[in-house]
Amino acid sequence: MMEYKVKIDSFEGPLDLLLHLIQQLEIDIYDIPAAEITNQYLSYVNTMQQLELDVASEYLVMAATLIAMKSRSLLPDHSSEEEDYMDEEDPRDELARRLIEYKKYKEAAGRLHELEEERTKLFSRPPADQLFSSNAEGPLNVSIFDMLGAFQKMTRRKKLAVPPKATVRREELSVEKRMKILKEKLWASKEPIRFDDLFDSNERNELVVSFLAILELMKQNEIVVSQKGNFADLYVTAGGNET
Amino acid sequence: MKNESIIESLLFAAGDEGLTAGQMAAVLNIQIDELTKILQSMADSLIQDEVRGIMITSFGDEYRMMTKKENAAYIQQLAEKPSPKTLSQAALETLAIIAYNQPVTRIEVEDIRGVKTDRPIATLCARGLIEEAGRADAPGRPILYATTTEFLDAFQLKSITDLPPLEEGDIPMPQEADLFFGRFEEALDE
Amino acid sequence: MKNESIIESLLFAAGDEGLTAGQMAAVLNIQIDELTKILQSMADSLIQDEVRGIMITSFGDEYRMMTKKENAAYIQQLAEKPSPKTLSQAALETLAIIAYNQPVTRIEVEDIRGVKTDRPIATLCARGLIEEAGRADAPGRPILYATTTEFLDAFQLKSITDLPPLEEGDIPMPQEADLFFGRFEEALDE
Repeated sequence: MMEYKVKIDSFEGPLDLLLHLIQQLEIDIYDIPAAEITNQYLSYVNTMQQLELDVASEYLVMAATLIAMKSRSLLPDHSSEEEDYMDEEDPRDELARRLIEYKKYKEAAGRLHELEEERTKLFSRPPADQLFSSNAEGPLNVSIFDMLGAFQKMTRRKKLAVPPKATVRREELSVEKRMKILKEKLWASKEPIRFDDLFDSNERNELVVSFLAILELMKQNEIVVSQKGNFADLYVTAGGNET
Repeated sequence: MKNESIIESLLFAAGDEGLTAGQMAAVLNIQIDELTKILQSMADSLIQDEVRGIMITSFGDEYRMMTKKENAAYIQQLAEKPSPKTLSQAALETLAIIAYNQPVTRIEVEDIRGVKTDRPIATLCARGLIEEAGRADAPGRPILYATTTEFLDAFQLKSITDLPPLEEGDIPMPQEADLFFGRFEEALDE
Repeated sequence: MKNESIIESLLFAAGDEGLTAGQMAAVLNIQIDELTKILQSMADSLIQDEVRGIMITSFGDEYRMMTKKENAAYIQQLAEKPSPKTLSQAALETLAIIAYNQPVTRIEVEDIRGVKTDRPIATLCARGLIEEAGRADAPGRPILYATTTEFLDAFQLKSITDLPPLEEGDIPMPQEADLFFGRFEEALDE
């Protein structure tokens, strides 16, 4: 059942579904067997409804067109009047024309997708700030689309992981190691140490590790954190259960 | 060749904003012809030189410095965020119809796709790939859509004429014209 | 020497932020010693080669690609010849980030763009497209920026809610704080 759902959901509309059926049934698009294709099409649409998918009205319009085509094909054959070249157009021709037209763009979409994928492999860099002129004047002639285009251009750039600034130590510390370092630092100090000063790196990972280490030390009563009042600085002292 | 050094500096500084031949020629105070010749030879030698990791691409009348495709995987390794999502099939079909028929109304797109197309059009607008390009001379004066330069950039096209040709598909076509001429010739043979 | 090509790609794509030897060595899967040797020889040959307009500088163990100093005047000329009627890519990017994230600080904009943004912000202010909108509740109390009614006029929007919705994941957001507090909460849950 699930497989059905996924499959049916993946059609881009009635024309896409019809193309799929034509391919599956190996039918000549210029000589569509009206009865067979209609039955197959209706069974798909039925399944969609049974699965309570939101069947777009276009599918139902196409169903009606197919049924009309099918009933026409079941009517007595007029082809005895072979000379009558002015016979009205076979509705199957119109359908074939639409299917071929749609198929053209469906395939073009596939080629665009390949180009899009290739493009994701190229990167540039942000324009240098010094290139930016600050003396632009006069009326502005830009649209929202220019802005969105620039924005997309930016999202295609790659932001590479920024190296840690200033401090050069890159070695990753575990929370345990960090706890040990903090403990040593606090025990060595006679004065309480300002909470902020316990973080000696601006790197996110290190900040988090240090913070977790402080929390853990508090939980183990190895340190005491105090504050004079709301929003005042936090101070940390070694304490609690020193052994 | 001092000019090549300056051009490299300019393209580097411009980054993904890119520069037109005219802008660079003005700074170097040389003819555009001469500039494009230098650019072409720089672009060629960058492609051929295995030691180099950047190349010069052009689209529209804009030139831009980019990393070489074969190094993409290495850059991805350091990237903080995954690549932006690629377009859905619905958006791609809509974009294809607009690109090959522009300017075109939403109704015309829906005629070809056989299904409502409001959402793909909204997505494409939000991505800056298509934009409104006036109004059709038809009842209700519907909005016309056309592709943008961002579209060219996103699909690595120099210009809209660079679009891969539309194929008639692999369905064997009984060629009306051939049939006609076939019969015509038969008639002549008699 | 394929490594040189990869290094050039990496340093180019990293922009003004630069990369450490360690980061590059990890990507290339070579020893740092070997990497610094390659970098040194690349840097030397860039300086000596008159045709090249870029160079590699190092600061601590951080390496960056920059334009050569002697070409600075040409880049300056480019900046002094603005196209009068449109905004540059840098300004448009900055404007888009502010429009979709307002109010927002300069640091947050720079975090998303990956490059310094003083000048674009100054120009957008001078053009009346953005304005100061209070101060952020953060260390240093940085200025917050928001778009103006002139911005709405210039882009023909009725209100800021008229901006085309971006797809999920398309809006790069400054996320440092979230990450930090995310892990903080995890820790508390334990």
